[in-house]
Amino acid sequence: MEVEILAFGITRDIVGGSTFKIFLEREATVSALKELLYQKYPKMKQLRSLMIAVDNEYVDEGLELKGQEEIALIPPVSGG
Amino acid sequence: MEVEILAFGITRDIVGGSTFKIFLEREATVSALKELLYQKYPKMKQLRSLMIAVDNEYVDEGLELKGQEEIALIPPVSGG
Amino acid sequence: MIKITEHPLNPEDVTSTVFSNEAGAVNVFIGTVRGTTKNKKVVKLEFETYLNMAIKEIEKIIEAARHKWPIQHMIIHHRVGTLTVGEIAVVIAVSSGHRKEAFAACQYAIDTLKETVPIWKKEVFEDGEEWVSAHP
Amino acid sequence: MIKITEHPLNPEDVTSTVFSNEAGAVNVFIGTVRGTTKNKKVVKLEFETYLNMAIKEIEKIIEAARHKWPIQHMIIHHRVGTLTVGEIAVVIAVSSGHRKEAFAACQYAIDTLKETVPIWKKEVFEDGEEWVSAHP
Repeated sequence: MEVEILAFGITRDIVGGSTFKIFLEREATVSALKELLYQKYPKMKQLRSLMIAVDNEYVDEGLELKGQEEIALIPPVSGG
Repeated sequence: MEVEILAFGITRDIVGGSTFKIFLEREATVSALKELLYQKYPKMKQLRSLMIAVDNEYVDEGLELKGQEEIALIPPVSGG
Repeated sequence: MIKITEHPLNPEDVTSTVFSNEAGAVNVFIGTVRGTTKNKKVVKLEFETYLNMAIKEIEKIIEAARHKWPIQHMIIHHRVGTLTVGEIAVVIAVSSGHRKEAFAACQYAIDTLKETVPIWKKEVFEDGEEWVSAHP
Repeated sequence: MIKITEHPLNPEDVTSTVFSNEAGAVNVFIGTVRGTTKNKKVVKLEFETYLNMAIKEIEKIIEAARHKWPIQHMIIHHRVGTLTVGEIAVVIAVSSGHRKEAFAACQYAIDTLKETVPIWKKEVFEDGEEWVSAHP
Protein backbone atom coordinates (compact mmCIF):
# COMPACT_ATOMS: atom_id res chain seq x y z
CA MET A 1 0.00 0.00 0.00
CA GLU A 2 1.14 3.56 -0.64
CA VAL A 3 1.01 5.84 2.37
CA GLU A 4 1.52 9.58 2.58
CA ILE A 5 3.77 10.76 5.36
CA LEU A 6 4.20 14.19 6.93
CA ALA A 7 7.76 15.32 7.60
CA PHE A 8 8.81 18.07 10.00
CA GLY A 9 11.99 19.81 11.04
CA ILE A 10 15.15 18.16 9.84
CA THR A 11 13.22 15.23 8.31
CA ARG A 12 11.47 17.72 6.01
CA ASP A 13 14.91 18.83 4.83
CA ILE A 14 16.08 15.22 4.41
CA VAL A 15 13.11 14.09 2.30
CA GLY A 16 12.98 17.44 0.48
CA GLY A 17 9.37 18.34 1.24
CA SER A 18 6.69 18.49 3.93
CA THR A 19 4.97 15.33 2.63
CA PHE A 20 6.16 12.29 0.70
CA LYS A 21 4.82 8.89 -0.32
CA ILE A 22 6.24 5.47 0.43
CA PHE A 23 5.19 1.88 -0.41
CA LEU A 24 4.58 -0.36 2.61
CA GLU A 25 3.39 -3.95 2.93
CA ARG A 26 -0.18 -4.23 4.21
CA GLU A 27 -0.24 -4.03 8.03
CA ALA A 28 3.44 -3.15 8.13
CA THR A 29 4.58 -2.16 11.60
CA VAL A 30 5.95 1.21 12.59
CA SER A 31 9.25 -0.58 13.05
CA ALA A 32 9.18 -1.79 9.43
CA LEU A 33 8.37 1.74 8.28
CA LYS A 34 11.41 3.06 10.15
CA GLU A 35 13.64 0.39 8.57
CA LEU A 36 12.44 1.43 5.11
CA LEU A 37 13.05 5.09 5.94
CA TYR A 38 16.58 4.37 7.14
CA GLN A 39 17.30 2.49 3.88
CA LYS A 40 15.89 5.21 1.68
CA TYR A 41 17.18 8.16 3.72
CA PRO A 42 20.37 7.08 5.53
CA LYS A 43 20.69 10.55 7.08
CA MET A 44 17.73 9.69 9.31
CA LYS A 45 19.90 7.11 11.07
CA GLN A 46 22.14 9.90 12.29
CA LEU A 47 19.34 11.66 14.17
CA ARG A 48 19.34 11.60 17.97
CA SER A 49 15.89 9.99 17.78
CA LEU A 50 13.07 9.43 15.29
CA MET A 51 9.54 8.97 16.58
CA ILE A 52 6.50 8.18 14.50
CA ALA A 53 3.14 9.79 15.23
CA VAL A 54 -0.08 8.21 14.02
CA ASP A 55 -3.22 10.34 14.13
CA ASN A 56 -1.45 12.92 16.29
CA GLU A 57 -0.18 10.48 18.93
CA TYR A 58 3.26 9.01 19.53
CA VAL A 59 3.05 5.25 18.82
CA ASP A 60 5.08 2.16 19.69
CA GLU A 61 7.27 0.41 17.12
CA GLY A 62 4.92 -2.63 17.09
CA LEU A 63 1.80 -0.80 15.90
CA GLU A 64 0.46 -2.10 12.55
CA LEU A 65 -0.37 0.54 9.98
CA LYS A 66 -3.65 0.27 8.05
CA GLY A 67 -2.93 2.93 5.45
CA GLN A 68 -5.74 5.33 6.36
CA GLU A 69 -3.92 7.01 9.26
CA GLU A 70 -2.22 10.38 9.38
CA ILE A 71 1.43 9.37 9.75
CA ALA A 72 4.13 11.88 10.71
CA LEU A 73 7.89 11.81 11.29
CA ILE A 74 8.90 13.42 14.58
CA PRO A 75 12.63 14.14 14.79
CA PRO A 76 14.00 15.41 18.15
CA VAL A 77 11.76 18.25 19.26
CA SER A 78 13.24 21.58 20.35
CA GLY A 79 10.43 23.94 21.33
CA GLY A 80 10.50 26.40 24.19
CA MET B 1 21.84 53.47 80.31
CA GLU B 2 18.49 54.22 78.68
CA VAL B 3 18.12 52.91 75.13
CA GLU B 4 15.37 53.56 72.60
CA ILE B 5 14.08 50.50 70.80
CA LEU B 6 12.06 50.19 67.58
CA ALA B 7 9.18 47.71 67.63
CA PHE B 8 7.52 46.20 64.54
CA GLY B 9 4.60 43.92 63.80
CA ILE B 10 3.17 42.15 66.81
CA THR B 11 5.87 43.60 69.12
CA ARG B 12 4.58 47.07 68.28
CA ASP B 13 1.14 45.96 69.45
CA ILE B 14 2.61 44.38 72.62
CA VAL B 15 4.60 47.44 73.71
CA GLY B 16 1.86 49.79 72.53
CA GLY B 17 3.93 51.94 70.17
CA SER B 18 6.52 51.90 67.42
CA THR B 19 9.31 52.97 69.80
CA PHE B 20 9.84 52.59 73.54
CA LYS B 21 12.64 53.15 76.06
CA ILE B 22 14.21 50.69 78.45
CA PHE B 23 17.00 50.88 81.08
CA LEU B 24 19.92 48.54 80.48
CA GLU B 25 23.19 48.02 82.35
CA ARG B 26 26.19 49.40 80.49
CA GLU B 27 27.46 46.87 77.89
CA ALA B 28 24.45 44.63 78.51
CA THR B 29 24.27 41.79 76.02
CA VAL B 30 21.46 41.23 73.52
CA SER B 31 20.60 38.18 75.62
CA ALA B 32 20.19 40.36 78.73
CA LEU B 33 17.98 42.77 76.76
CA LYS B 34 15.76 39.85 75.71
CA GLU B 35 15.48 38.67 79.32
CA LEU B 36 14.37 42.15 80.40
CA LEU B 37 11.84 42.29 77.57
CA TYR B 38 10.42 38.90 78.53
CA GLN B 39 10.03 40.08 82.15
CA LYS B 40 8.40 43.36 81.20
CA TYR B 41 6.30 41.99 78.30
CA PRO B 42 5.50 38.31 79.00
CA LYS B 43 3.54 38.09 75.72
CA MET B 44 6.88 38.24 73.87
CA LYS B 45 7.75 34.82 75.30
CA GLN B 46 4.83 33.36 73.35
CA LEU B 47 6.21 34.46 69.97
CA ARG B 48 7.57 31.84 67.59
CA SER B 49 10.86 33.75 67.63
CA LEU B 50 12.24 37.15 68.61
CA MET B 51 15.33 38.45 66.88
CA ILE B 52 17.16 41.65 67.69
CA ALA B 53 18.57 43.85 64.94
CA VAL B 54 21.34 46.32 65.68
CA ASP B 55 22.07 48.98 63.07
CA ASN B 56 19.94 47.11 60.50
CA GLU B 57 21.63 43.73 60.96
CA TYR B 58 20.53 40.59 62.79
CA VAL B 59 22.88 40.07 65.75
CA ASP B 60 23.87 37.21 68.04
CA GLU B 61 22.70 37.01 71.64
CA GLY B 62 26.23 37.65 72.93
CA LEU B 63 26.70 41.09 71.36
CA GLU B 64 27.28 43.88 73.89
CA LEU B 65 25.19 47.02 73.46
CA LYS B 66 26.88 50.42 73.74
CA GLY B 67 23.74 52.52 73.83
CA GLN B 68 24.32 54.46 70.58
CA GLU B 69 23.03 51.77 68.21
CA GLU B 70 19.71 51.58 66.40
CA ILE B 71 18.08 48.63 68.16
CA ALA B 72 14.96 46.95 66.74
CA LEU B 73 12.72 44.04 67.74
CA ILE B 74 12.13 41.60 64.87
CA PRO B 75 9.25 39.21 65.55
CA PRO B 76 8.68 36.38 63.01
CA VAL B 77 8.68 37.97 59.54
CA SER B 78 5.88 37.24 57.08
CA GLY B 79 6.50 39.14 53.88
CA GLY B 80 5.81 37.86 50.39
CA MET C 1 -5.52 28.15 27.74
CA ILE C 2 -3.30 27.08 24.84
CA LYS C 3 -2.15 29.18 21.91
CA ILE C 4 0.36 28.49 19.16
CA THR C 5 0.76 31.56 17.01
CA GLU C 6 2.98 33.38 14.53
CA HIS C 7 2.23 36.68 16.29
CA PRO C 8 4.38 38.12 19.11
CA LEU C 9 3.53 36.83 22.58
CA ASN C 10 2.52 39.14 25.41
CA PRO C 11 3.53 37.80 28.86
CA GLU C 12 1.19 40.28 30.57
CA ASP C 13 -1.85 38.81 28.75
CA VAL C 14 -0.88 35.29 29.75
CA THR C 15 -0.11 36.20 33.36
CA SER C 16 -3.23 38.28 33.98
CA THR C 17 -5.39 35.34 32.90
CA VAL C 18 -4.19 33.04 35.70
CA PHE C 19 -4.82 35.39 38.64
CA SER C 20 -7.57 34.25 40.98
CA ASN C 21 -8.77 35.23 44.44
CA GLU C 22 -8.08 31.68 45.60
CA ALA C 23 -4.46 31.77 44.33
CA GLY C 24 -1.69 33.18 46.50
CA ALA C 25 1.11 32.38 44.06
CA VAL C 26 1.75 32.83 40.35
CA ASN C 27 4.83 31.54 38.57
CA VAL C 28 5.67 32.56 35.03
CA PHE C 29 8.30 31.15 32.70
CA ILE C 30 9.31 33.12 29.62
CA GLY C 31 11.68 31.63 27.06
CA THR C 32 13.48 34.12 24.85
CA VAL C 33 15.84 33.88 21.89
CA ARG C 34 19.43 34.07 23.13
CA GLY C 35 21.91 36.05 21.06
CA THR C 36 24.62 33.41 21.25
CA THR C 37 24.67 29.62 21.44
CA LYS C 38 27.83 27.53 21.79
CA ASN C 39 29.82 30.76 21.26
CA LYS C 40 28.19 31.37 17.87
CA LYS C 41 26.21 34.50 17.13
CA VAL C 42 22.55 33.74 16.39
CA VAL C 43 20.92 35.79 13.62
CA LYS C 44 17.39 34.38 13.97
CA LEU C 45 15.43 31.28 14.90
CA GLU C 46 12.84 29.55 12.74
CA PHE C 47 10.19 27.59 14.63
CA GLU C 48 7.83 25.15 12.99
CA THR C 49 5.14 22.92 14.47
CA TYR C 50 2.87 19.97 13.79
CA LEU C 51 -0.02 22.07 15.01
CA ASN C 52 -2.81 19.63 15.90
CA MET C 53 -0.46 17.24 17.63
CA ALA C 54 1.33 20.07 19.44
CA ILE C 55 -1.98 21.32 20.87
CA LYS C 56 -2.82 17.76 21.99
CA GLU C 57 0.57 17.30 23.67
CA ILE C 58 0.29 20.63 25.48
CA GLU C 59 -3.20 19.62 26.65
CA LYS C 60 -1.63 16.47 28.10
CA ILE C 61 0.96 18.55 29.98
CA ILE C 62 -1.72 20.76 31.55
CA GLU C 63 -3.85 17.72 32.41
CA ALA C 64 -0.87 15.93 34.01
CA ALA C 65 0.14 19.04 35.98
CA ARG C 66 -3.41 19.29 37.34
CA HIS C 67 -3.17 15.71 38.56
CA LYS C 68 0.24 16.18 40.14
CA TRP C 69 -0.36 19.48 41.94
CA PRO C 70 -3.36 21.44 43.25
CA ILE C 71 -2.97 24.27 40.73
CA GLN C 72 -5.67 26.80 39.84
CA HIS C 73 -4.84 27.73 36.25
CA MET C 74 -2.13 26.97 33.71
CA ILE C 75 -1.77 28.83 30.42
CA ILE C 76 0.77 27.98 27.70
CA HIS C 77 1.43 30.17 24.66
CA HIS C 78 4.11 29.25 22.10
CA ARG C 79 5.24 31.26 19.14
CA VAL C 80 6.23 29.81 15.76
CA GLY C 81 7.67 31.33 12.58
CA THR C 82 10.75 33.52 12.45
CA LEU C 83 12.01 35.07 15.69
CA THR C 84 14.90 37.46 16.17
CA VAL C 85 17.21 37.75 19.18
CA GLY C 86 15.42 38.82 22.36
CA GLU C 87 11.95 37.83 21.15
CA ILE C 88 9.71 35.61 23.27
CA ALA C 89 9.26 32.00 22.13
CA VAL C 90 7.14 30.62 24.97
CA VAL C 91 5.20 31.87 28.00
CA ILE C 92 3.87 29.54 30.70
CA ALA C 93 1.89 30.93 33.64
CA VAL C 94 0.61 28.92 36.60
CA SER C 95 -1.40 29.94 39.65
CA SER C 96 -1.88 27.98 42.86
CA GLY C 97 -2.78 28.46 46.50
CA HIS C 98 0.83 28.21 47.63
CA ARG C 99 4.12 28.93 45.89
CA LYS C 100 5.74 25.50 45.93
CA GLU C 101 3.12 24.02 43.59
CA ALA C 102 3.28 26.98 41.19
CA PHE C 103 7.06 26.61 40.80
CA ALA C 104 6.92 22.82 40.47
CA ALA C 105 4.09 22.81 37.92
CA CYS C 106 5.67 25.56 35.82
CA GLN C 107 9.05 23.82 35.73
CA TYR C 108 7.38 20.50 34.90
CA ALA C 109 5.47 22.18 32.05
CA ILE C 110 8.52 23.71 30.33
CA ASP C 111 10.68 20.60 30.91
CA THR C 112 7.99 18.33 29.41
CA LEU C 113 7.19 20.73 26.57
CA LYS C 114 10.81 20.55 25.48
CA GLU C 115 10.66 16.74 25.47
CA THR C 116 7.28 15.93 23.95
CA VAL C 117 5.66 18.80 22.05
CA PRO C 118 6.25 18.65 18.28
CA ILE C 119 7.80 22.04 17.79
CA TRP C 120 11.21 22.39 16.13
CA LYS C 121 13.62 25.27 15.93
CA LYS C 122 16.38 25.94 13.46
CA GLU C 123 19.15 28.29 14.56
CA VAL C 124 20.36 30.53 11.76
CA PHE C 125 23.94 31.75 12.20
CA GLU C 126 25.89 34.18 10.07
CA ASP C 127 27.62 31.25 8.35
CA GLY C 128 25.07 28.43 8.39
CA GLU C 129 22.07 26.92 10.12
CA GLU C 130 21.23 23.98 12.36
CA TRP C 131 18.12 22.15 13.63
CA VAL C 132 18.49 22.30 17.41
CA SER C 133 19.04 18.93 19.15
CA ALA C 134 18.58 16.95 15.92
CA HIS C 135 21.90 15.13 16.20
CA PRO C 136 23.56 13.41 19.16
CA MET D 1 16.60 46.55 41.32
CA ILE D 2 14.80 46.74 44.68
CA LYS D 3 11.62 48.62 45.49
CA ILE D 4 9.44 48.64 48.61
CA THR D 5 6.41 50.79 47.99
CA GLU D 6 2.86 51.56 49.11
CA HIS D 7 1.80 51.84 45.46
CA PRO D 8 0.38 48.91 43.41
CA LEU D 9 3.03 46.71 41.79
CA ASN D 10 3.17 46.14 38.05
CA PRO D 11 4.58 42.69 37.12
CA GLU D 12 5.09 43.83 33.53
CA ASP D 13 7.44 46.64 34.62
CA VAL D 14 9.48 44.24 36.74
CA THR D 15 9.62 41.52 34.08
CA SER D 16 10.53 43.78 31.18
CA THR D 17 13.52 45.07 33.12
CA VAL D 18 15.24 41.66 33.33
CA PHE D 19 15.12 40.76 29.63
CA SER D 20 18.50 40.63 27.96
CA ASN D 21 19.87 39.35 24.67
CA GLU D 22 22.16 37.02 26.62
CA ALA D 23 19.27 35.52 28.62
CA GLY D 24 17.25 32.63 27.25
CA ALA D 25 15.06 32.21 30.31
CA VAL D 26 13.06 34.47 32.58
CA ASN D 27 11.24 33.27 35.69
CA VAL D 28 8.79 35.47 37.54
CA PHE D 29 7.15 34.90 40.91
CA ILE D 30 4.10 36.94 41.87
CA GLY D 31 2.62 36.67 45.35
CA THR D 32 -1.00 37.76 45.66
CA VAL D 33 -3.45 38.17 48.55
CA ARG D 34 -5.53 34.99 48.89
CA GLY D 35 -9.21 35.38 49.71
CA THR D 36 -9.20 32.66 52.36
CA THR D 37 -6.67 31.35 54.86
CA LYS D 38 -7.28 28.40 57.20
CA ASN D 39 -10.91 28.42 56.02
CA LYS D 40 -11.42 32.01 57.15
CA LYS D 41 -12.42 34.77 54.77
CA VAL D 42 -9.74 37.48 54.47
CA VAL D 43 -10.98 41.08 54.27
CA LYS D 44 -7.58 42.73 53.78
CA LEU D 45 -3.90 42.46 54.64
CA GLU D 46 -1.79 45.13 56.30
CA PHE D 47 1.92 45.00 55.53
CA GLU D 48 4.55 46.94 57.44
CA THR D 49 8.33 47.00 57.09
CA TYR D 50 11.54 48.11 58.76
CA LEU D 51 12.50 49.81 55.54
CA ASN D 52 16.28 50.31 55.68
CA MET D 53 16.90 46.84 57.03
CA ALA D 54 14.47 45.26 54.55
CA ILE D 55 16.35 46.84 51.64
CA LYS D 56 19.64 45.56 53.09
CA GLU D 57 18.28 42.02 53.51
CA ILE D 58 16.89 41.98 49.96
CA GLU D 59 20.29 43.18 48.69
CA LYS D 60 21.84 40.19 50.48
CA ILE D 61 19.40 37.82 48.75
CA ILE D 62 20.27 39.17 45.30
CA GLU D 63 23.98 39.06 46.10
CA ALA D 64 23.75 35.46 47.36
CA ALA D 65 21.71 34.39 44.31
CA ARG D 66 24.37 35.88 42.02
CA HIS D 67 27.01 33.80 43.79
CA LYS D 68 24.99 30.59 43.67
CA TRP D 69 23.83 30.76 40.02
CA PRO D 70 24.99 32.45 36.79
CA ILE D 71 21.99 34.76 36.59
CA GLN D 72 21.79 37.91 34.47
CA HIS D 73 19.37 40.12 36.41
CA MET D 74 17.19 39.84 39.50
CA ILE D 75 14.57 42.43 40.45
CA ILE D 76 12.50 42.34 43.65
CA HIS D 77 9.55 44.66 44.33
CA HIS D 78 7.49 44.38 47.51
CA ARG D 79 4.37 46.27 48.40
CA VAL D 80 3.48 47.50 51.90
CA GLY D 81 0.42 49.20 53.38
CA THR D 82 -3.15 47.91 53.04
CA LEU D 83 -3.85 45.30 50.34
CA THR D 84 -7.19 43.80 49.40
CA VAL D 85 -7.86 40.29 48.10
CA GLY D 86 -6.27 39.60 44.72
CA GLU D 87 -3.74 42.43 44.94
CA ILE D 88 -0.03 41.80 44.35
CA ALA D 89 2.25 41.78 47.40
CA VAL D 90 5.55 40.81 45.79
CA VAL D 91 7.09 40.39 42.34
CA ILE D 92 10.46 38.71 41.75
CA ALA D 93 11.87 38.42 38.23
CA VAL D 94 15.09 36.63 37.28
CA SER D 95 16.80 36.16 33.93
CA SER D 96 19.53 33.68 33.07
CA GLY D 97 21.08 31.93 30.11
CA HIS D 98 19.25 28.68 30.82
CA ARG D 99 15.99 27.92 32.57
CA LYS D 100 17.19 25.80 35.48
CA GLU D 101 19.09 28.69 37.07
CA ALA D 102 16.19 31.12 36.62
CA PHE D 103 13.79 28.78 38.44
CA ALA D 104 16.27 27.95 41.21
CA ALA D 105 17.27 31.57 41.86
CA CYS D 106 13.67 32.80 41.84
CA GLN D 107 12.54 30.11 44.29
CA TYR D 108 15.55 30.79 46.51
CA ALA D 109 14.72 34.50 46.51
CA ILE D 110 11.09 34.14 47.62
CA ASP D 111 11.91 31.37 50.14
CA THR D 112 14.66 33.49 51.71
CA LEU D 113 12.64 36.71 51.59
CA LYS D 114 9.96 35.00 53.67
CA GLU D 115 12.58 33.95 56.24
CA THR D 116 14.82 36.98 56.59
CA VAL D 117 13.35 40.23 55.27
CA PRO D 118 11.75 42.40 57.98
CA ILE D 119 8.28 42.73 56.49
CA TRP D 120 5.21 41.71 58.50
CA LYS D 121 1.64 41.15 57.50
CA LYS D 122 -1.52 41.20 59.58
CA GLU D 123 -4.52 39.34 58.21
CA VAL D 124 -7.78 41.14 58.87
CA PHE D 125 -10.82 38.83 58.99
CA GLU D 126 -14.48 39.75 59.38
CA ASP D 127 -14.28 38.91 63.09
CA GLY D 128 -10.71 39.70 64.11
CA GLU D 129 -7.11 40.04 62.99
CA GLU D 130 -3.82 38.17 63.31
CA TRP D 131 -0.11 38.81 62.68
CA VAL D 132 0.87 36.01 60.29
CA SER D 133 3.32 33.42 61.69
CA ALA D 134 3.82 35.36 64.95
CA HIS D 135 2.91 32.43 67.19
CA PRO D 136 3.97 28.76 67.05
